Amino acid sequence: MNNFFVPSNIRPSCRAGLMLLASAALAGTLAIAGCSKSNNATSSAASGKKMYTICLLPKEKDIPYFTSCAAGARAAAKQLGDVKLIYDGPVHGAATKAAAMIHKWTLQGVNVIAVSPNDPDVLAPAMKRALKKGVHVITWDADGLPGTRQYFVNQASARRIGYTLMDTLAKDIGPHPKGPIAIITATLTAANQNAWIHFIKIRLKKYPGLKLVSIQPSHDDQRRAFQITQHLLQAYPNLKGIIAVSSAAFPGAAEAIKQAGQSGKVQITGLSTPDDMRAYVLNGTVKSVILWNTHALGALTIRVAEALASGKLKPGQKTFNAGPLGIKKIVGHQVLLGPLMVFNKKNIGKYHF
Amino acid sequence: MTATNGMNALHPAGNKNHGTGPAAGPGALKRLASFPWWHEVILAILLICLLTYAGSVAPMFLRPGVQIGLSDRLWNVALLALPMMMIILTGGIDLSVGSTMSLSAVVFALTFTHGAPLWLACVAAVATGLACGFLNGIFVAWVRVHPLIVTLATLAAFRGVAEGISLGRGISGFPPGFQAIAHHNILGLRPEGWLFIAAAAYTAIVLAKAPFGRYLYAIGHNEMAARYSGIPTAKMKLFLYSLSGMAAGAAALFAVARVDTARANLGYGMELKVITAVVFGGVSIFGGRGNIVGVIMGLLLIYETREFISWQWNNDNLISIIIGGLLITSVLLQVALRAGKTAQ
Amino acid sequence: MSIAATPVHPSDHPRRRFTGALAVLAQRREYGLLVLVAAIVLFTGLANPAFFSPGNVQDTLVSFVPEAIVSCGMLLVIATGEIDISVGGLMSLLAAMLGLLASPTHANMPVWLVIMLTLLAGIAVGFLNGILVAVAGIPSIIVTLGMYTALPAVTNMLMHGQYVTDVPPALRFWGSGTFLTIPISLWTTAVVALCAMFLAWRTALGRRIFAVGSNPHAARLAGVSIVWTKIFVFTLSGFLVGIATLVTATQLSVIEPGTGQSLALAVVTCVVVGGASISGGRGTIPGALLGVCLLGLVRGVLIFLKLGQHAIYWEHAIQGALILAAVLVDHLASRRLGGEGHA
Amino acid sequence: MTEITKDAPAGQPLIRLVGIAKSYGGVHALSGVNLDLFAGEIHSLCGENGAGKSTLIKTLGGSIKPDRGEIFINGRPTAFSGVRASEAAGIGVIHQELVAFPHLDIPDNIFMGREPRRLAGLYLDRRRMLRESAALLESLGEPLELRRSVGGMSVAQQQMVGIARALSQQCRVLIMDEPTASLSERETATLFRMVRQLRQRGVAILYVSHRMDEIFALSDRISVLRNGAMVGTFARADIDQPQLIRLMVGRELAQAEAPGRRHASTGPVLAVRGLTKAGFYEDISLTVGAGEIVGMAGLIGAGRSDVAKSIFGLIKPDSGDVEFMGAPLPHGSVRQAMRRGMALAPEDRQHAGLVLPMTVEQNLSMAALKSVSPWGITRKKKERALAARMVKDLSVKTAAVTLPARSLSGGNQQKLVLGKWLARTPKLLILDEPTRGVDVGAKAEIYQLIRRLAADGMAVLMISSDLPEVLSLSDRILVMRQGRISGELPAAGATQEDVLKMAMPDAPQVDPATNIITDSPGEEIV
Repeated sequence: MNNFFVPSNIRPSCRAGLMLLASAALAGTLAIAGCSKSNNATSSAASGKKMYTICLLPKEKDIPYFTSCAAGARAAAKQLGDVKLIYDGPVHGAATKAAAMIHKWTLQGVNVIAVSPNDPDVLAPAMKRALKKGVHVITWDADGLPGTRQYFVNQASARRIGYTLMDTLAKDIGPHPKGPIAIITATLTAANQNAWIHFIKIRLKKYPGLKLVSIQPSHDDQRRAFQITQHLLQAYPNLKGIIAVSSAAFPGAAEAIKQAGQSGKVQITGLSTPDDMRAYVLNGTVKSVILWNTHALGALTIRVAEALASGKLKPGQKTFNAGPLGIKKIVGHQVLLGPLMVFNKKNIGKYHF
Repeated sequence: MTATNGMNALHPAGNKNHGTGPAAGPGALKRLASFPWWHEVILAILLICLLTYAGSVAPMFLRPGVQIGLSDRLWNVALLALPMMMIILTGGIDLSVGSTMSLSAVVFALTFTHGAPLWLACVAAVATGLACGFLNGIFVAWVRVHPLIVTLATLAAFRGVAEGISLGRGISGFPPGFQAIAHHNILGLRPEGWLFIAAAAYTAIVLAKAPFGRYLYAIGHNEMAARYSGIPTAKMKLFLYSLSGMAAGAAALFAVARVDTARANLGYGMELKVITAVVFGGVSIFGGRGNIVGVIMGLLLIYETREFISWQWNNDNLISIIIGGLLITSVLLQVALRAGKTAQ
Repeated sequence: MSIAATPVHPSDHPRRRFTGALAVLAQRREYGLLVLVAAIVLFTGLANPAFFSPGNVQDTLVSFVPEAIVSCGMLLVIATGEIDISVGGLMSLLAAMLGLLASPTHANMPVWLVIMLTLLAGIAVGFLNGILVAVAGIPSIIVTLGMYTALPAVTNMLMHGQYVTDVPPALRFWGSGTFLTIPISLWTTAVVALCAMFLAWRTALGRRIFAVGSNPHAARLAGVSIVWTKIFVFTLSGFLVGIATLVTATQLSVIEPGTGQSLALAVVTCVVVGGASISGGRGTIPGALLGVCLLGLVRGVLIFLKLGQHAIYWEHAIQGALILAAVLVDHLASRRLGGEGHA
Repeated sequence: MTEITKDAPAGQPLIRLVGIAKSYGGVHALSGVNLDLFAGEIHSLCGENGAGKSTLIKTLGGSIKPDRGEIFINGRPTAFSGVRASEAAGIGVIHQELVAFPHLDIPDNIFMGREPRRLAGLYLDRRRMLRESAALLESLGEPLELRRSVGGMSVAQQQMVGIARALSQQCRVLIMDEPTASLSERETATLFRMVRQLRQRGVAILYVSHRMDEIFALSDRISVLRNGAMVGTFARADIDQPQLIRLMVGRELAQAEAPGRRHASTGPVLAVRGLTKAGFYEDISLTVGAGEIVGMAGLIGAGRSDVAKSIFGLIKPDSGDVEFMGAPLPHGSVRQAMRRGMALAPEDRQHAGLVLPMTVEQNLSMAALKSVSPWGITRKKKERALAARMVKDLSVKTAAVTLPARSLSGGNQQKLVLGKWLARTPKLLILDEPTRGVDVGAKAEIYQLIRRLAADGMAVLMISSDLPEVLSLSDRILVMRQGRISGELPAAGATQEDVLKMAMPDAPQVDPATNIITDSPGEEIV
């Protein structure tokens, strides 16, 4: 007769206690809401100085890569002084949620929305709508569809990331690389990672000895990446290398190689922050970690956004003065951050982000 | 809990106290306690408090243009909440709605990209939803497996098939006319909104006034007695799950139109959002009790809370914490009120 | 009153006795599952002998650890007729605690204290669930759905969007260390499973847990405290999540905010596939563990069968189909036997 | 805790209740009840439903604390803090609803809540549980397979487990609340044998039943409750059946067992030919004519309810024909059967008959809702009028039609079940145990109603295990045995013995004084 839908019977004498408990819980919930400090987008600073509200949208909030970008952005906003920075994004990287956030900011009438599109197709309608409403839209970290943004703060194109990952793995494996390799991605439906994988496959043709045998999802879960790598190592005993295209898979995959005692025998490379990978680079499991300066990326994005909002950045400009970051080249719609960084045993000690 | 429960002792058969009729007897206090709309009133009060607060700290939030603009994210949850409410009223549950959405969306996109006309692709999407719901219904009504288990399995299976046939790719580039169904207002409201209002009005009438509605409550309270009264319980369940699937198919079309992309991750986690809204609206998770007014209040309160927190504090995590807390608290209040009623 | 799909009245179903293999398979879901798991393992192993390599056997078993440990608690919760879908969120919270408290750059507490605090936190959340369900009378699916929603968000806010990368080696020993060449996590799982089996079958409390789910009214009349039994199972579930966190979150060098978030529905599914009745009263620990094996195997098997790059896209579809098949076979078998017609 | 010792002095009652009172929200369930129970007596407790029997039993069982009054055990005042305290004091209760754990096996069921343990309470002493369970069932003459889950056993076997449980508590007082409600005559006989055995062992038995014949066959003394007050306690020899009924009801009743009116049948309304469902019943053929009451007798498990459900479409038979109102009825379609004018009032009121949390009105209109819903919209007025008519016709005692059905007494709930179907004015009414658990007053009203319906031309097929009821109401009696119709009798002149002969696998010995089968060899009925 019983099941979990059926509540236990309540003794009448519990009533007062229950009421009290319920009220306390309600009060507590509201208190949490009340305690959160308001950073209303539409309020302007008391100083009277013109403030620009810039919204920075990551692909996924609460992963170290974007947290580190956001730190750079915050620092830049502080330096600039006329920027009110809003950093928020979907916790689990749901692109539809990101679209809703862009939509909300459009309604709030913020000055700039800087988008790192998790799924450019999904975000395109919302970004176009924002442009139409007079909100500046730029992309950073990953590009959007043409016509959805004014500038793209480009740390690397999907092509460059894909090619670099492939080339780095081939180089790490050694001269005349030969044998099976595998890719570990975050989710099977992540648009940006699928784009990188696409370019990895194209570049793979340059290395006839290498054969891509498996692409496995880690579902944004390090432990899953760990297990998948273990399975791959067992299923393909002569596996030569693994590319972890997601920072949400790289440390887990590296750990599996290390625990299997295959450090040095199976090469692994991928995208991640030096902080998360330092131990593996130092102990020799990972030869190269590929990334760009995330702090600088966040900072440059904010500076471009501020310049765009204040009219300092005009169409046709060939360079952009990014203050402490130096002069950056502008090619078409793209503001270039600089080269990709490859972290290895020699240089990883110098970077902390 | 010991058996010193007054309810139990008086009515050994009744281990639950959610009678549909008010307790008889004089006394204003008693009548107050047996007032059947407490839950809705509490939700309304909370909603008014929230909106008043929102109006005082962010007047812009209450502007009709903003509200209608923000409503995009309300409608698909709302649309799915109606069949879900009816399923929960019968004591069932449908965890597969989000996955059904993803499969419908993928089928729509694949049909379209393979050269079918748009209308045919739309029909294919809704038919896919219907087929998914029908499969759930078969297992629940005929094979008689617990709905939680059936839909837990199809939760994985439908999305899995969507991933399998689309290979995880996003498919976009639908004609502007199709996108318009999610972006253009008719008389100040999205087409999806009008669809919901029409469906809700119809559901309200059915639940309150039609034999079908009465049968739903009867099944939720006592399925066997309903069956022995000649109520076609199996057919009704089959219908409800099919309806839920079909609604998911339709919701998928609107969702695809909104983002102009169909991908197998569409509607991820939708089931819990819908169930949360329904339960929040006072529908008893064990069936037989609840009404459409409550569900609409629940939907509005959750949605306004969500949007306001997002508007004011830009914190996705905070929303989850508050919604989780409110969910437990609202049911706690319900239970406490009912306990109060018992003690009268 | 019951919301079970088909309220079965004693005289509603005939009782006929079948004998032979079908009867054995139907009466003991475990045997059927065992045959299925063995068939899958054998098939994969024949297709790719590397599947049988000791390394892979160990890795595969280790990959079942969190689901296996948590399913022991879940089974007992489901046996009382309740459900606990907060386990995933709880694991993420406990993993974050484990990392933040032990990390030298954060709280830097001694390892033993960290372990104590984490387990206590698991117990506390489980106890709170139990109180809300058994004393306050909120349906467990609501309580734990609320926790499921709120706890991961709390974790995210605690972690500030960063991984903990400096888990001290003494703590990592629990996840990556070995004892007599077998990983600590496997020893732990074995101990937990044996204790849970002992609890379920050989203690009065265990029998009472099943009695509460089987017929709460009768249990009350027999003097069994429903409130305390339910509080106990929820607390135990929280405690086991703590144990599972201890031996799995420390497997990796980084601790992320999202540890174990998809655990809840997976574990419920495993337990149910393992033969537990979602309405309470029925289910066994070995059944639940076999359910964990069956669903966990799919991932590895797809890799070892080398079905090509696209096979992995069908992982969820295969899992869903397996669950439906298990339910259907069980139903058909029990219908022929005239037993309860619903899982 | 006061223990009841075996050597209680003869003059002193084992248990003495003085002035027990209990009320719920102003309603007095018990007011100042006194009762003495002596060792080695079978003491029947009688009263209509709602008279307070259940409350009194729960008070003794420790699950209810009385508002006032005292319980003396062996002359010492005692207060029970809960079920366990009552058990510890030697009081065992066999509750009306089967109190079994369907998923657990026999030893678990017997020892639940008082498991023998070893190793400081840590380890369940399964071996002892198995041994003692086997011994208990052996002593009851019911050796059962111990490791099977109880849910798969027959109702009677479950009852035996319940009794074994009570005995395992070494109880000195055994309270039995309608233990025969779901037992067949033969199982009842076994039960009675055991009850008498217990009396010989010096156990005090408080026996609650609605069945007059059982009360007079079994008891040494009889106590009567009415409206929560004790009317009196009598030795069996000092009271007869009409007197007892008068005391229970507080007024004179129309004789329930008046011989039934004989109707002339005007052609069959229902004709069943060769209906078979493997494992349930075989080759059932029967007819029921308009205005005819056909009784269906047999042991529980003989397949009568399954036949009824199959005719009504709730179970799909394997083969055979059902012809109703001159046309064949498709198998397995309740809707067709209903549309053509068939109705079934099931035996299990609370689970199959009514939706207890819904209102009286909603229950009454449940099967006829479409008739008050023109254009698919239920008209409140019409529905209320329908409900009011049924309440009046059947004289249902309820304060308002908007009260939940669960607030009604058993008899009135049964009237609701009948009313639900009569609202459709059916041509054939199938009644499954129409008076089980119904008190004498309501029973008489239901009998009158059935007679009136038949007189108005309705065909009635009535399943009942109450033999006097079948004999007095029916025009014709069909007897089922192990899934087959074993015989047919005209009601006129038939005796209980005739019916039983056909119902039993082997001719049983019937004690003519009590109508109870005293011994019944033969095969096990599954």
